[in-house]
Formats: sequence, structure tokens, C-alpha cells
Amino acid sequence: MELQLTTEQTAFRDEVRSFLKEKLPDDIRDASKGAGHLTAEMFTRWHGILAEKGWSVPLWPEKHGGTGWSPVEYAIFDEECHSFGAPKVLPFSVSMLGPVLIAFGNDHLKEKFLPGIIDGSDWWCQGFSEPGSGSDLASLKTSAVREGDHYIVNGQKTWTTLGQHADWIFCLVRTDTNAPKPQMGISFILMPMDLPGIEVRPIITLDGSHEVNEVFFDNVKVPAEYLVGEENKGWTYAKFLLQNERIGIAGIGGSKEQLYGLKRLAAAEKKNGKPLIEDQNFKTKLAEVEIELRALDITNKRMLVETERGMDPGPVSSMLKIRGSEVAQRLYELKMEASGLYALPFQPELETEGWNDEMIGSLENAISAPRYLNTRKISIFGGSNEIQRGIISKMVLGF
Amino acid sequence: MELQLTTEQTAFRDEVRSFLKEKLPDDIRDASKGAGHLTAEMFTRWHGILAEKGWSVPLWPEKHGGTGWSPVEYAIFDEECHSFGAPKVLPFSVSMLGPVLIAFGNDHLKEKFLPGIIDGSDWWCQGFSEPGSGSDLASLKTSAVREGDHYIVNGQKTWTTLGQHADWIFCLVRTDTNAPKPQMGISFILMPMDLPGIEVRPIITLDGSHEVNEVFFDNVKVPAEYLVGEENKGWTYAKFLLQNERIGIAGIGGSKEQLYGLKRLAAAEKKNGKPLIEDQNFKTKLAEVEIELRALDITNKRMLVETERGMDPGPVSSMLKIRGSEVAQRLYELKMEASGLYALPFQPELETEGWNDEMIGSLENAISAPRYLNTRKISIFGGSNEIQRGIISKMVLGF
Amino acid sequence: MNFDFSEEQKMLVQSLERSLAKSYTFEDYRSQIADKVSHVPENWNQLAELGVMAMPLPEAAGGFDGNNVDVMAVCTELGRRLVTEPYVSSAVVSAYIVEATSTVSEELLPQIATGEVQIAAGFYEPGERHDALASNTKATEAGGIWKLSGRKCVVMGADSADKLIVSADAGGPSLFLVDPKANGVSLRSYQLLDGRGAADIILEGAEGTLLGEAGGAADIIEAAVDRGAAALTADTLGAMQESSTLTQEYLRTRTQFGRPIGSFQVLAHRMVDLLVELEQVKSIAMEAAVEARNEDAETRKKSVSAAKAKVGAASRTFGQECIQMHGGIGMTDEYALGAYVKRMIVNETVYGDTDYHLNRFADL
Amino acid sequence: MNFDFSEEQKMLVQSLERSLAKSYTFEDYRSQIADKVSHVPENWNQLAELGVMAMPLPEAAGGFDGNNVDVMAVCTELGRRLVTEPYVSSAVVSAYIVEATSTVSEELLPQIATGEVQIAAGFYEPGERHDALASNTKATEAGGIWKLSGRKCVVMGADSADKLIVSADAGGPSLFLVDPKANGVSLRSYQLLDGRGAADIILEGAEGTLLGEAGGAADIIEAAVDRGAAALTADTLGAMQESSTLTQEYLRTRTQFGRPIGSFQVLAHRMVDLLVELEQVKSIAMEAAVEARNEDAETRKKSVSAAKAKVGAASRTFGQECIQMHGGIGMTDEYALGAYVKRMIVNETVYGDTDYHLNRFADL
Repeated sequence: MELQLTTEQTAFRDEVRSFLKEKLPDDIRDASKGAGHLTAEMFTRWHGILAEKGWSVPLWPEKHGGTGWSPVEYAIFDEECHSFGAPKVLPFSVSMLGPVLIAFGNDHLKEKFLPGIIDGSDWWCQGFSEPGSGSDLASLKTSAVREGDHYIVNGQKTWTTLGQHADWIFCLVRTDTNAPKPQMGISFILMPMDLPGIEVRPIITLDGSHEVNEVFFDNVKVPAEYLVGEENKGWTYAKFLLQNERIGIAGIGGSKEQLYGLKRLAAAEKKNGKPLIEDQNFKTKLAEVEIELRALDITNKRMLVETERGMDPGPVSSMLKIRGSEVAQRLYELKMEASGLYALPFQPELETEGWNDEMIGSLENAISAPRYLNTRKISIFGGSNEIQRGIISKMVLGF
Repeated sequence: MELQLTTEQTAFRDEVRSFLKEKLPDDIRDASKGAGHLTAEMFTRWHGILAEKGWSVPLWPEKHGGTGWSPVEYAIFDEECHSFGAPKVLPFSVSMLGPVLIAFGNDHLKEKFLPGIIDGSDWWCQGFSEPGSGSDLASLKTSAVREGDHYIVNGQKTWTTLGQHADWIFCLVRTDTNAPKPQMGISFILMPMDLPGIEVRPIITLDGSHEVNEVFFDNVKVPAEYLVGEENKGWTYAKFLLQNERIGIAGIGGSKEQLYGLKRLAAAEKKNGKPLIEDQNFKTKLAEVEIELRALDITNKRMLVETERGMDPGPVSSMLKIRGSEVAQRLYELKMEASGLYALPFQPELETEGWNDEMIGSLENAISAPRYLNTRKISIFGGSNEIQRGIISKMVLGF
Repeated sequence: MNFDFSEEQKMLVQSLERSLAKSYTFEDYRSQIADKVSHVPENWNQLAELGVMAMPLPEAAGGFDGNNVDVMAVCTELGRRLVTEPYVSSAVVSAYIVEATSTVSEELLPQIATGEVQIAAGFYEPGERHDALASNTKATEAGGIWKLSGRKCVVMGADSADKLIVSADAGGPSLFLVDPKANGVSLRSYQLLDGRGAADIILEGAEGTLLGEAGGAADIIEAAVDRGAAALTADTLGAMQESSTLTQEYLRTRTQFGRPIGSFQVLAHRMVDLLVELEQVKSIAMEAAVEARNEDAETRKKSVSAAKAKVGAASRTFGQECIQMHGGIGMTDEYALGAYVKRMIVNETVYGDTDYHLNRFADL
Repeated sequence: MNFDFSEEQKMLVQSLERSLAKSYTFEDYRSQIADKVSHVPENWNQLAELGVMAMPLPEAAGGFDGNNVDVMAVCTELGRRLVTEPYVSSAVVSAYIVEATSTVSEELLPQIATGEVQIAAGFYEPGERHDALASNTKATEAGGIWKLSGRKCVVMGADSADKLIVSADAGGPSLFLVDPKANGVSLRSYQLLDGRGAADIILEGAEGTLLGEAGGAADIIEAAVDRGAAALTADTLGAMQESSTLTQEYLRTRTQFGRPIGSFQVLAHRMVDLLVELEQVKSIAMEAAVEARNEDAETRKKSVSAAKAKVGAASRTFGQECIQMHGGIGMTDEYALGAYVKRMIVNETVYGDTDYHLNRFADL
């Protein structure tokens, strides 16, 4: 048993650090550490920098552009990125679509789409959820009817993250309404977002931000060449896709950053004339979440090491998602609590580019409540914690 | 809105107080406030004293010996009893069997059994649960087969509280194994505990105490006159019986006593050279449970007042059982925590009559862990908190 | 013992309910927020006409001599309807200070009662957290004129107030009436998370009228804050009741996997736990309402702190759970739940947060 | 990074497992408790023969030069099997003190390694809660002889120990070796909740041998307690794993309403939450095992306190939940779950409870 990094791992970490120190643009770092919803341009620019280094699709097979990193190395990379304030590469193209195309796409699709994913020039979004199909994804209704060499798509997707910037969308659509089980009539298809009949409408979330969207399809004519794999096998590809989210699912790097931020904030805030961080009650709450994160960090690494050895980590990735979201949410909650009255003024203008006015309270105060509210999503999206518990229960108890 | 007692209620409370001050024997008070599992003799003696005053079956109809008290008056009585250290009258005869006999028993049964319940000369126990029928009571298997003017009873009951002292048992038995629903083949029958074929075996609980028992029936010949009401209608009577537990279900009086005890204990214990009760962390935990109890006290009174007006309090009694058990369990937990290392020595001999040796730690320390363990039962027995949540959910959500 | 609103209180709530149902729907609330408006004079006047502002005030001042249970009845309704008007800060907190200090009560109380004058009272300061008595705002007198310098933060209703009350140190906690338009007064106004209005008040040698005794306002400040805190527990009770209704409705009607999601035992039981919390919150909010004017300060503080702490903690969990049980829809701005959750956060934080009141309760 | 036991550790655990499975069943445990016996010489010798006592000791002293991960491996197994022998107090805590103070190490360490001598170490005192350094026990020297007076409470293993180590104040925290049969030493022996043995040690002018430096033992005491605390987190891990297995088995096999109770979603999801906790407990216990001997005291303390606090809190909830999910059967003494729950309570309370370690972690 040995909890420290090996010499090789330490060397790798140092290489990542040098790269980040040298290549991460200040404006991107400031936006991601500070007020920022990062702009689309920043995401794309950073993606490009990583691509130049050959690090934009690290977990892909090496022959398709992957780095050959082990899961532990990837986790080191991920944590260092958080620590330096580098944005997370958006998962839709790199972690979701890419592996599906590599595993199930024909050569035509691979040639056409992998380069744009690797260099970040194509912005992809995801069309899975529908208003009536949240946790019960297989009940989706958006239909694709084959007509000649096209599919005619009708229906609606929702919770499409950052779809407002997207060039392309990958969708689950129903191609067989008479299949014996709903899972069996679903196909996986790609569409350019500028096809006639596609409309994107913003969903504003309760924190006032615009991250997610509804996407409407009205007789959209999609070339059949954009079908991935076989018709009616989309559910298999979707399950494959969802399993690829394992590494990084606990959000350790992000939570560590939040913990440091919380400590800075609590050192700056006062209670009864002393720094809040010296208050017994607050200290105790802080210690509890810090210890939880410490344990989670090790649980996460245990899982990575097992994955590295080729063992099936079983229900652990669902466990990491549950506890990881709980820890992250608790940290944001404590930031709001620490901010006191200055958590309350609503200053969305802060988040707009170029804003430079006087803010009420500190930046950490000002964004604490919106972030707390926004973070409620992480136990809902991508398979709610209830769904995760169901997955574990099925695997372990058999119910 | 008025939270204070009315003048009449205050006068009533004072009357109860004078009675308790005058009539509660010191040895009984000491046993119930202190080390004591009360002895069977003490329960019986106190029951007799209440009966003399006419207060042993307060909630019964007046013509059967009830006091005519309102639910609020009964709650006042209950709370004062706790505060003075008077034992709770055991519910099996007074609150469970009595009302069933009054509502469904024939004159013969009423004449035979009500007097012994009122004066406490008959000790009754309950035979409902079986090893295979816990939460799912209606699946019970103990059979009673009619032969002439007797029933032949075979089977096993469990969790029979204080059955080791009982003269009589009231049981649910299966009299029709072919009924279309399991609930429809159940009868309610009474038996003297000294019938041949009845055997009582102790169950020792994890705190080391002997409160509950298994009761075995091996071809027990029970006179048919002891059947209550009609054959196969026992489920109806059992449901009626279980609904009668509403008043006092939150255990407010007991929890208030525990809270005072906890504060005394925390004032006596030290942390970092100061009384534990001045420690910020402990104070906060104490405040949380005290506030919860304060709210529960009002919730309970709201329910009583509604009951008094003849309104159906709906799911509130299940709510009171849930939260009441949570509060009580939390108080016992904090007592154990406050006791520190001296919670650990296991000194069951303390609880035996006449024991007078040197104990390790204070009495409160010594009984803290066994009581904590024992109190885990209150969220299980009498309809677990999960069953209570199911009842509420059915009533409110319809599921 | 009696846990009902009186007939008068019920009638007041009913007329408030009817009136708001007509003039102030969730869509009205939404479009007001979109326009960054917190205070709408017509809405304010409508409340005044219903008598809810006069209600808590003494008869002599044109009020209805109401008690704090009346306030509870009103505030529960305001919370339920997401009313953004600064009722508590003006009619409850400021009115009490005006009444208790009596310096300007003859003139101002009748105007508060009619809604003609709206007042906001600021106690809290940056860096002093939830301690209403800790003041770095200094008041100095010269030639009978008091001048004030300092900053008050997140003063609810200050953005639209006709008059301001601020606490300041003049050899001890003191209270002053300030004209928001006077020299040396500047306001940084903003909306709070839930659309209610507030401002930071920056005083730079601003002139103020001393209310009551210099240095002797500690008790009045504490009592005023406690009335405000009790009122906000009622407001949160209303918000929780509506959140509960929305969530139950959603559990009954939203289907997934071919059945209503409320039929999943995990969600049903979690809803039950929320309902238990709601009963507890109602009970403790009632106690705060009854005791918020208790002349025995310790009884008052104990009850108000118990309520503010319990309601604060319960509402936080309640909001989180309601969102979680809704799933995605609970995250959207156009669905009412989010507005209730934000209102509860504001109510939890103003007039002493959960931690503050838990500590105060424990120390009493 | 590597989170496995080594091959040697696995073999040790296996031989321990095999040996205990034969000689120490739950029924053996039960009958031992019924007879009020905590220490059975044959069981003790069997452990010694397996080498687990020699394992943590330096080779020079006849030990196997093991580290604290070895201790973790052993203790997890002891917790899993409810072994009542005073392994931690003798082979982990006392052995470390004997080694670190070196006064009597040459003589005693080999005897500890073979199990020939059993030692118990007492630090805590009535009224001093979980502070191992606060001592009202006084040590005075006259003519080269140290005499001790005071009381040590709930010293695990002291009831059956051949030698005692006690801390006392001799111008600062100091450690002494005491013969339990010497004049001025009396023991009040008892069983703990879970059947393990302990005693209060009452010293009235008892003679003691100074271990190490007078007044200079603070660091050694803290390090000894930390090793004990880390060992107990592993013990609790074992108890939790067995409780989890029992509970899962019960959920699968117990039927009510015509189906296994584990198929009720509420119970299934609660079991899942316990499994998540169990992974967290395992992780943090691993960290404590690895760091319990770290020469940097702050790193050691931080890791041990994190583990003791987390494992203590988690095991409390875990025990409550396992009982609740079992229902009545979980309340009975003859079912193993109760024994695990009681063992967890003892482990939570000894060598600093949850509150103590949470505070220490927060203050580091």
C-alpha cells in the first residue's frame, strides 16, 4: 500500500505543470478561476492549444490521437488543470461522441469528424434528453423516418448544454416505433445545427445563466450517411457512451479548488470580530467536508488504479458520482453561507464580458449564491443520484 | 392563536401535580428516574394507586371508568407524570385491549376483564408479531382451529413485551387459511398464560436487557368464549387497536425529561477543562435537538387540539411517531457521546434490584450506552418509521 | 391553547389572496424581475388599501392594533405569492422603531399605515456579519445636528424607501432617521436573488434625526430585528407550502418508466420527510409569531431564534430536496420552484442567519 | 500509488482468518461474553503463534519489522471476528511506547512479540475527556524511586495485563511502567459493551519505573495514541464490512409483503448509501494506516484525525441504519449485528472520539 505518486507519476505531473505554466493564457485562467462563465471562444482557443500539444483527446486510442496516458495519469492531468485554472475540455465531442465514432462509426464518419473533434474546430452538443424522457431516457419520442437517402426528423430535445454555440449535434432518435422494447427502436444520428427546421431556444436556469437549451426539429432532412453504426442499435452506443464518463466523475480537482477557495473566503470573512475560519462551528463544518473530500480522493484513486489494471470497477463510478456531487454541492453551500448578506445581491452583469463596474461584496460573495443554485444540477444531470443508486443496487443487491 | 394553557388547563395541571407529589412512592420515582428498569411490582403498585384515584384508564368512555379528560388534558397528565418520574401505565391492557373489548367485546368479556384492567390486577401482554410477520403483520401464521367449544392454537409469537410477567395474552390468530385475502382469516382471541402448551422464552436485546419474549403455542386448548367479537374479523379490531395509540405517540414528556437529564449531564462532564455544556460544538448539537423538540411539542399540541374538536388529524400521528422517535434517539445518542469513555463499561448489574456496589462513572454515564442501544427499538416496534412513511405517503400522495 | 388564525385574520388572508390572485400572478412576478423592478407603486398601494400595513400599528396611529400573529398571517401569504414589496422592512421593522422611539411617531406612523411613506431600516455592516449591534457607523453631534458616516449593507427596501433608518454608534447603539436624498447619502441599489429590492447605504457626513436616546437603542434594535426575523419565518413558511404543493403535484403527474414518479418509494418517502419538516416549521413559526412581541426579552429571543434557526435549516434542505425531486424542470427559471428556493435563501440570511440564531439560542 | 495489501499481508490475513474460523466462532464469542470473560489465554497464544504480535515490532526485538499497514490488515480481521483479546493495547500502543522510550525495550519487546507479556497503557482520566495529555496523576521521585498517585480510566486490556504503562505528570507528561500487583495499585476491572476487557487503574503511591525522560513524553504519548487510533479505524472497518454483509444478506432473504425487503426501493437505496460510506471509510482508514508512523507529526495527526473522525461518525450512522433495516432481529443479542454495533461504539470512543478528532483536524 502506497499513497504517494511514483517517480514516473511525479515526473509526469511536473511536465503537465510546466506546460500549463507556459501555455495557459492569463485571460482564460482568470475567467475560469474568477467571475467567468468562460466564453465559447476561450473554450475553443484552449482546446486548440491542447491539440497543438497533442493532449486534447488523451484517453482515445493512440492511433486516433490519444496520448496513451493511464487513467491515473489522466487524473493527474485533470487535477493540475483545475489547480492552474485551465478549463475542462468540453466532454460532448471528446469524451462522448469521439469514442462512439471510433468504436462504431464507419471510416467515412471517422475521417469526416475526428479531426474537427481533435482540434476543437467543430463544436458538438448532445441531443439525448427530451421533456418527457429524463431519467427514463429510453422512452424518447423524437422520430427519424427514412425517406430515400435521408431521415426526416421531428421532435424535441432538451437540456442541451451549450447548444447555442454548436455546429453539430449527436442525437438519439426513434427509428422503429414498433420495436418490442423501447430500447430497440432507437438510432444514433448526427446533424449539422444549421439544417432547415432546427431551432435552438435558451433555457435560463434558476441562477440566471444560459447554459442549456431546447432544440426543436421540424421536418429536418438529415442525410442518411450521418447515421452512426446500424439503425436501431443506438441504445447500445448510448450505453457505451455513458460508461465512458467514469474517469473524472468524482470532480476531485474541481472540489479541491473549491475547498481552497472556501478557506480563502472564510479567512477573509469575519464573525464576532474574528476571521470566520476561526469560528468553531464553521471550522467543524469545513473539517467535515474536507475529510470527506480527502477520503473521496483516495476512493477515486483506488478506482483509477483498478481501471488501469483492467479490472471492472463495478459500481464504484456511480458511487463516485453520488458522493462527488454531494461534496461539491456542500462546498458551494458553505461558500454561500460564508458570504453572509453579500451572497444575496443578484449581479448577473458581473458575468458578462467587459463588465467593469463596482461590485457589491467580493467576487466570491457575488457569485456564491448563483453557483450554489447552479450546482444543484450536478446531482440531476447525467443520470440523477437516484438513478445512480438504482444502478448500484441492481449490481450489488440484485434489485 | 394562543400557546399557553387556559385557566382550566392550568388548574387541571396543578391538580395532577398535587396528586403526584402526594401519591407517587419515592422508590418508584427513583427507579424510573434513575437506574431503573422498573420492577413488575412497581408497575402494578402504581397502577393500583392511579386506579384508586380513578385515573388508571383516563381515555376510556366515562361509563366504563374513564375520566372524561380531553386529549389535551391527557397530554398534560402524561407530561407531568414524566416530569415527576411516575411510570407510564403499560399500554397493553389500558390502551390496546381495553378499547377493543369496550367496542367489540360481548358483555361477558367486558365484565370478566375490564375490572382487572382498571385496577391493574391482571397483567396483559400482546401477541401480534411473528418471526415471519413483522411489518407485514397480516401474513401471520399462528393457527386457531375450532374444535367444539375450544380453539386449538399452534404457532409462535415474538417481541412480546414484558410477557414474562403476564397473566393473559391477547393474540391475533389465523382461523381461516382459505380466505381470499390474508387479512380476512384472522381472529382476535384471549388466553390465560398458564394454559398447557404455552411457553415463554426470553429474548435478550443488544443492550443486555430482557423486555421482550417469544411465546410458543403447542396445541393450546383455548375456550371459545375468549374469542373477541366475530371469528375472522380480528384484523378490523387490530386496526382499531393500532389507531388508539395516537395520543402520547410523540413521547414529548419523556424527551423533555431526557433533555433536562442531558443538560445536567453535560454540565457535569468536562471538555478542555470547562463544562461540556459550554463547548461550542456540543452546545450547537444540543440547541438543534432542543429546538426540534420545541417544535414537536407544538406540533403535538396542534394535533391534540384538532382531535379534541373531533377532527381527524390524518397523517399527523404517523408524523409524530417518526419525528418523536428521531428526537428521542438523538437525545440518547448525545447522552452517550457526553459520557465519553465512561459510556463504555458494561454494568448490567446496576439494573438489578438491591445492587449497591461501586459503579464506574456516574449513573447517567453507566446507563447511557445501553439506553442508546435500547432506544433504537422505538423506530422499529409498533410500526417502523418506514411503515409510518408509507402510511403518510398513501394518505397524502396516494401512492 | 388555540392554533388557529382568528376570523379577522382569516378574512384578511382571504382578501389578500383574492386581490393578489387577480393582480399579481407568477407571470407578473416574472416580468417584473425581467424588467429589474422590485417595487411597483400600484402593488404597494393595493397592499395598503387592504389594510395590511395599518394592521400591526396601534389604533392611535391609524392602525388596527394587530399583533404578530396578524403579521404572520400576512407574511405567509406574501411569501406564498412571491410579493417583492418591502412590507416587512417598512410596516414591521421600521414601524416598530418609529413607534418605540416615539420621536417621530406622531407624524410617521399614520403615513406608514396608509403606505404613503415607505421606510427601510439598516443595521448590518460589511465585516460584521449577522451582528445587528456591531456598528462602525459613527454619529457625531455638533450644534444639535447629528452627522453620520459609515456603510450599511443589504438593507431590504432601501432602494425604494422614502425614509431610511440606520443604526450608528453615538456612545452606544443609536438610531437615526435619514433622508435618502440628503447630502452625504448615497445608495447602491440592486435586486436580491429573489427579485426583492435592497441597497447598500453609504453615509458620508449625512445629516440624521436622532430617534430616541443617543446610545440607548440596543434593546429596540434587537426587538426590531426579532420582529423582522419572526415575520420572515412566516414568509418562508408560505414559500415552503407552495414548494411542497408544486412538488407533490409533480410527483403525482410526472411519469417516467410508465408510472408517476411519486410511486417510486424513495421519492414518496422523501416527500413525507419534507411534510414532517413542514409541520415542524409551521409549529415553530407560530411560536415565533406569538412570542415576537413578548415583553420578556429572553422569552422573545429564545422563541425567535429557535424559529429562525429551525426554519432556516429546514428551508435550505427543503429547497434542495424539492429541486432534486423535480429533476431538470426544477432547475429552470421559468418554473416557480426556483423563485421560492431563492426567496427562502434570502429569508434565511436576513435578520440573522441559521448559524447566528442557533448560537444565540444556545447561549441564552 | 498502490492500494493493495502485499502478498505477505494477504497471507497473514488468510492464516488469521483460517485460524479464527476454526477456533473462534460467533458462538464462542457469545459464550465467552456470557461467562464474562474477555481474555482467553489460548486465544491470545494462538494470535502470538500466528506472528501478529511480533509483526509490528523491529526485527532486533524478535519482530517482523512490520508497518502500520500490516497492523491495519490484522486489525480489520480482528474487528471482523469480534476478537476480544487486547491486541491493540499491547502489541500496538504499549509496544510502541516500550520501543520509543527504550528504557525497558530490550527486555520487554521480545516478550511482547511472543505474547508472553501483555501490556496495557492508560492515558485518559476521569474529567479530562479525550485529552491524552491532561493528567492529574502525579509522579514524585524520592531516592531514585518514583511514586504515582491518580486514576486512569477505561484502560483497555488493563484487566488482564501483566504490566501497565501509565502517563503521569512529573514536571510534564511522563510515562511509567507499573506492576499491576504492586502495592498502591488497584484495578477496577470490567467488560466493555462489546465484551472486550478494561479497567480503571487506581494509583495510591504506587511505585513505577520511569520510561524515557521525565516530563518529556508528550510526543510519544501522542504518537502512541495515534497508532492506537489508526488501528481502531481498521478494526471498525472490519466490523462495518461484516455488518454490511449481514444486512445485504438479510435484505436479499427476508421477505415481507411477498417479496424480499431489499426490493423495496427505500431500503435498497439506503443500503447503497451505506456502501458508499464503506468505501469512504476504507479509503480514509488506509490513509491513516499509511501515515500513522509518519515522522512528520502534523501529517500523521492530520491523517489519523481525519480517519478517526470520519470512521467514528460513519460507523455510528452505519450501525443505526443496519439495525433499522433489519428491524426487530437487529435488536436481539443473539444476532451478530448488535455485537458489531457495540464494537464500533467502543472503537469510536477510545483514543479520542469523533468530536475530539474533528476538532484536532480543524485546528491543525
